[in-house]
Amino acid sequence: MAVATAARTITIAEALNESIRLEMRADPKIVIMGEDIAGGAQVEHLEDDEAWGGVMGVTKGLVHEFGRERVLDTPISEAAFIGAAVGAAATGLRPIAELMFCGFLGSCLDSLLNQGSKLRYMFGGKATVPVTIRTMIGGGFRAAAQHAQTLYPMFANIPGLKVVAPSNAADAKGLLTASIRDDDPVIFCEHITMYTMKGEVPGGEHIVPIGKAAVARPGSDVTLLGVSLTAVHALNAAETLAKEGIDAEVIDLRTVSPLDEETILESVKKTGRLVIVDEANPLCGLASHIAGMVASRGFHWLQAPVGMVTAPHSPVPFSPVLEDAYLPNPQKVVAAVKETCSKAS
Amino acid sequence: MAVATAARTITIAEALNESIRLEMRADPKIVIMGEDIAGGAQVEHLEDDEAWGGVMGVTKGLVHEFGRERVLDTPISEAAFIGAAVGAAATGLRPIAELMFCGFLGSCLDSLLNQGSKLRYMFGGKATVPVTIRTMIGGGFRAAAQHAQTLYPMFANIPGLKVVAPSNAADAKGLLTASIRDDDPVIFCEHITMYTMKGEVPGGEHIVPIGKAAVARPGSDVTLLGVSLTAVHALNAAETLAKEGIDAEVIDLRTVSPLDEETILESVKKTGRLVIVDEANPLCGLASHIAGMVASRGFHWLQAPVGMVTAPHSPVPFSPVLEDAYLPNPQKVVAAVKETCSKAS
Amino acid sequence: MNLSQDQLRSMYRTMVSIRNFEETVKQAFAKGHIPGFVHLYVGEEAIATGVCSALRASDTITSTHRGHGHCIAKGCDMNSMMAEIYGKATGLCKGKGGSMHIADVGKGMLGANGIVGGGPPLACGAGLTSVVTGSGDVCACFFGDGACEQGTFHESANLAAIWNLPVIFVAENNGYAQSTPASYHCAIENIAERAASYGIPGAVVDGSDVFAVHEAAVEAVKRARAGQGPSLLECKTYRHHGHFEGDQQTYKDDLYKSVSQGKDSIRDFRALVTQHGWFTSEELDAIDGEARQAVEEALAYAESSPLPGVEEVTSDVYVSYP
Amino acid sequence: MNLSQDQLRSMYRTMVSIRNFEETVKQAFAKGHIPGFVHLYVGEEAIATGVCSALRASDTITSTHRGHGHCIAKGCDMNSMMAEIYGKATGLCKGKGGSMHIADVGKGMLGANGIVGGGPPLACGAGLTSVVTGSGDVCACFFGDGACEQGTFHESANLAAIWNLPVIFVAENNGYAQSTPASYHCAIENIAERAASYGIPGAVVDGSDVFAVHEAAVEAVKRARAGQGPSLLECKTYRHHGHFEGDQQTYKDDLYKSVSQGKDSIRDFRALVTQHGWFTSEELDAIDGEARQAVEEALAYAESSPLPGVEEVTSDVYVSYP
Ligand SMILES: Cc1ncc(C[n+]2csc(CCOP(=O)(O)OP(=O)(O)O)c2C)c(N)n1
Ligand SMILES: Cc1ncc(C[n+]2csc(CCOP(=O)(O)OP(=O)(O)O)c2C)c(N)n1
Ligand SMILES: [Mg+2]
Ligand SMILES: [Mg+2]
Repeated sequence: MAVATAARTITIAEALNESIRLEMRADPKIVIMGEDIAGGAQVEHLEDDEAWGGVMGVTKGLVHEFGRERVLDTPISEAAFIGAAVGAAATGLRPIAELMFCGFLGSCLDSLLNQGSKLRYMFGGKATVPVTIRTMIGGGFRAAAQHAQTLYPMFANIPGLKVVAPSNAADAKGLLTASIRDDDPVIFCEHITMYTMKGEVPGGEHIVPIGKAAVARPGSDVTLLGVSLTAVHALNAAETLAKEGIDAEVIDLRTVSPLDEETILESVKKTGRLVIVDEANPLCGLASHIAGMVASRGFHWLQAPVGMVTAPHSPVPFSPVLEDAYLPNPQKVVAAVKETCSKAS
Repeated sequence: MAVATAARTITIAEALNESIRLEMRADPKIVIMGEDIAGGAQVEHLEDDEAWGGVMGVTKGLVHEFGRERVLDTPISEAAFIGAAVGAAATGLRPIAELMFCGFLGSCLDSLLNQGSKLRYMFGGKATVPVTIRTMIGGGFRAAAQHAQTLYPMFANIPGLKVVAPSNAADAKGLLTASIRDDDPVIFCEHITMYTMKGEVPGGEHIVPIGKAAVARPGSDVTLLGVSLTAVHALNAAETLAKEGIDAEVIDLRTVSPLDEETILESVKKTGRLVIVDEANPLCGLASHIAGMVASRGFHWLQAPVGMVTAPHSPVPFSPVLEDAYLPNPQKVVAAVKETCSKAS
Repeated sequence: MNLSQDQLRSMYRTMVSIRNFEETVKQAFAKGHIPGFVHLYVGEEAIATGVCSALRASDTITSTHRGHGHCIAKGCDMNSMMAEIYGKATGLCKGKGGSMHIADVGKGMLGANGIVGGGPPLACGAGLTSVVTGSGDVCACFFGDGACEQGTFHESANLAAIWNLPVIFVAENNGYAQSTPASYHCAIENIAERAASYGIPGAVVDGSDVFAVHEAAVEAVKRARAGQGPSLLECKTYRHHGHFEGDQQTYKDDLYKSVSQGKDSIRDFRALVTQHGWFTSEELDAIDGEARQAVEEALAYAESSPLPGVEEVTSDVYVSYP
Repeated sequence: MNLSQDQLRSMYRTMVSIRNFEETVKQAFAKGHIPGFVHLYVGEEAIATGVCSALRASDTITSTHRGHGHCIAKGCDMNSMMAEIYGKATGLCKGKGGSMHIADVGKGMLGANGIVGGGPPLACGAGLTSVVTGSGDVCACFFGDGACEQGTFHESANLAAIWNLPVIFVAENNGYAQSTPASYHCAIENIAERAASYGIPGAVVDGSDVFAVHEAAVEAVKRARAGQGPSLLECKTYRHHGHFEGDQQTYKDDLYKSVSQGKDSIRDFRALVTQHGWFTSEELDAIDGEARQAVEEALAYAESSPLPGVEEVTSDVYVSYP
């Protein structure tokens, strides 16, 4: 399959596919594995391109180009295959494993908590574990408590892992390429509702560095910070706020770990106010972490209490009316910003 | 075995044992299970009291009083037996399961992340899961990266769980009793270096409520907050600081989730300064969560940046010289408090 | 066969209720009335029916993402089930769980489970409760062929064996885990052979033969209740529809499709009981009609039920919260 | 037996090196010179030795908390090993890992592992690397009887089977998981029988007979290298000391203790090779002496080595960190 060399508008799913395809062409050490990622491709009668390519179709067609040796369907054995990806990385491959939903972390945490993230350190720097774990986060699909989680706080709490979560198609391609090439284990979080979102994506090689937040919209009155879908919410909220005379600077975090503290502090220094939008649960979550970091490193620039729009301390409910109330959205962000901006320093 | 009715000085291990013993006497629905918690007690030749009673001896002698039906050694199958404890709780028992080291969460996360914590919510309130998971946290034993973790941030991030971590023998007994009687799943964290610490413990029934922090030392200049062993460090640091003219109020958090925000805010309101001491890793950890909460809810009372003494963003090293450098200690706390108190508002 | 007329009638009613319920869910889903994921049990009705008809009311079951059939067979109310699948306040879980978490603990239905392999440890727990309280209840643990590759199955089977728990592990082998054939994901042909790893009885039965399933289940229940420990029952079956609704099923090969079409537990039941003269076609048709009507009522109930109030988002997380 | 004089000498040297190393660690631990936990391999020397002598240098192994013997058998440097156990800068892992995480990836030793059941998935990964790169290397995965009750063993055995990976699962059944006897924690007597669940060969061998272990390992390695997939090898063995140093071992029953005392792979090896006239006692004594001296040197090296600098606390977490 030819890959465009010029920028064009494609979906996030296509951008991810393109990143993997280009990297696999360049590096024979890359293998991909996961449940149904070839997708029945081992069945004789089936044309490979008709196969699933993962539940969201991200890996569609890859088995056709790279064969069953490098595109591996797995049994429902997350502990074994995520662990195998770690073991393969430590012995010379550069595997990309798909953990279908991040909630399935429950079935394979050890491979990430005690093996993948720690081997290098425990072995005194003598192991390298260049594995990428792609996984789905987020609500909005009415998938309920186990299939709508946003678990990057747990991943981020584990030293040795890097944690990435793009908010648009170009970053999806660029950050996935950076993740695959990274020599450390990277957890790459894809939001369940965003696969069909389109955006302009550079053709050919495209890299967005891990660990660098983007100022997605410059502004002067307040800093609005989001990641993955909440960065989109923040941008939408900023549009509304602009009409009401509030000029918000929007930071798209892009990487959760390592955290780009400097870009955040720089912005807070300028605006004096901070509202963080995060879909994860709040207790020991990402929003409060950033708020705490700023309360420690940027305290004197803060002119008002840090605002936070997060999920409540509850599992994700099924019923659409409940899930909608549960999730952050631009309206909630607008309200939080207005409150923050109304507070005297 | 007779249990004292009056207060006496005993170790934390003894206090925990006493709590379990008294509760098991009162409630036949309580069973305890875990690896070696009877400890070879199934071997014919062995007098029960010679058996291990868990690796730290906390459950020693219980099999003698309550028999093998209620004190269950398990295979090394954390996923199955922690899950079984959840399932037993949902069907009418009140199990206490021992997850030997909290790092073994890697082997059983699903039972806690997707089952125990969420059943009640997913079932619309129609399940009750009164399970207590006792587990070991912390460094100082030279047990290295996998056996010296402090994972309560991960537990706390999961709605539906309660997370408790006592700092002294009396609280150990009182909080464990409260945990066993609680109708929600409770993760009870015991610090590996503290089992032999002694303290005065009330005889007979003793309950310390979950969700209530203690002001362990009143003071006026700065609020010093710790939990489990770091509460002890905070108290020690406060002694040193007192000699140097700094009057620190020490809060012993006791419960990580639900977080007693009011007691913290009350203290910060009074002192205007906050230093948090936490052995967990910093990113999406407990210290930054509390700092963020205060930056949001107590911002106007803060006169200086929030200080934090935590583990670095690294796994726990083995070599004693490294582990000592890794861990929080009273000296680090004293230094952090001095810095915080030197900063102008 | 030791089945009374009443038992036979009840089993038939269960099977056609499940079939009707699922086909109705399928249509409602296609119309966009049902949110989220639904996984249908059509083709596998005889398993839930055969097993649950061997249980008593106080016995428990654990289920899977494909849980509607288990619910109905264990006696859950179809109105509240359909309302749950619709996300309504009147649902079994107040609309908070949906299809993947539908549950009725009071009826011994310990929940559909969105986690493949989530059930077996819970089933051990239910078994332990039975042993400790001396209730004599058993727990039937349903799970798919794909779930047999989860560590929890292995750990739980061993735990149940050494603790001698009254658990019946029921592997519903429908040949696929999503798009992945069992012939690929499982190293051996018969899951039941894995019973040998745990020193427990293992049996393979035709999962479209409700009598065969029932008989094997009765045997396993008898053992479990008598304190003789767990069993593993593999039911070979066929999933008539996609993995979830919306699945194009391109991965199904011709053999599977044709065998699958030929397998119909309801048709076979009808043929057998009418041949033996236990029931007339008319009697069975009447049950069909009743079941159809009950499902239609359930649909109407679900559609007309109110949505949950948004205050429900944060309720039911804890029993007590300070 | 197809073993050359050199191979025999090397196997004997490995066994006595392990024995000496462990007894020296035991003494140093008792003196308080070694921090943390240590788990000794005494009594089980023939397993690591028999298996690793069937491997080539580029083959890999995964290990357990009881990993010193595997290290030595895979050719790790004893000086750096002892220094690691002492927490010194010159240790194999710069003192960051200690006994439970001792590793030498360059030697194909993928790490002791403090997580029971942590090794099998990693071994599948090493096997996958072999298949994808076409290196032909195999991975031997050591684990205890207790680890057989972990889900990771089951999942990995199935995965290795369906992917046809060159992995040799070596169950070291020493009869206990900490204080818990295998007769309690495992539902069946022979772990090797579980191979049938994965359609792979399973064999039970006497783990104190280095020749038996070696022969079975050679066979399994041959299969694996030929692309015929994984095997499961159960080695029945005895742990001569406590679970960890400090353990009073009150749980060991008399039968275990007496059989255990009677099992000595080194003594048996000596008897056999001298009977056959392959070696004289003097030759073997000389090897003993060399091994003893090498271990003494390792001890001196460890004791005199510098401690790591505190800046090491935060190094080696990542390859790159912005
Ligand atoms: C731990 C976990 N891994 C993966 C999934 C995604 N998933 C849902 S159903 C399914 C297939 C299950 O197959 P099987 O057990 O055979 O049940 P069936 O759908 O055939 O009834 C998969 C992979 C999941 N829900 N949970
Ligand atoms: C996941 C996990 N659970 C429990 C432990 C604690 N533990 C360490 S060694 C051990 C016993 C292991 O027994 P076995 O596998 O037979 O190995 P052996 O010690 O006999 O060599 C246990 C329970 C652990 N380290 N990891
Ligand atoms: Mg299936
Ligand atoms: Mg053992």
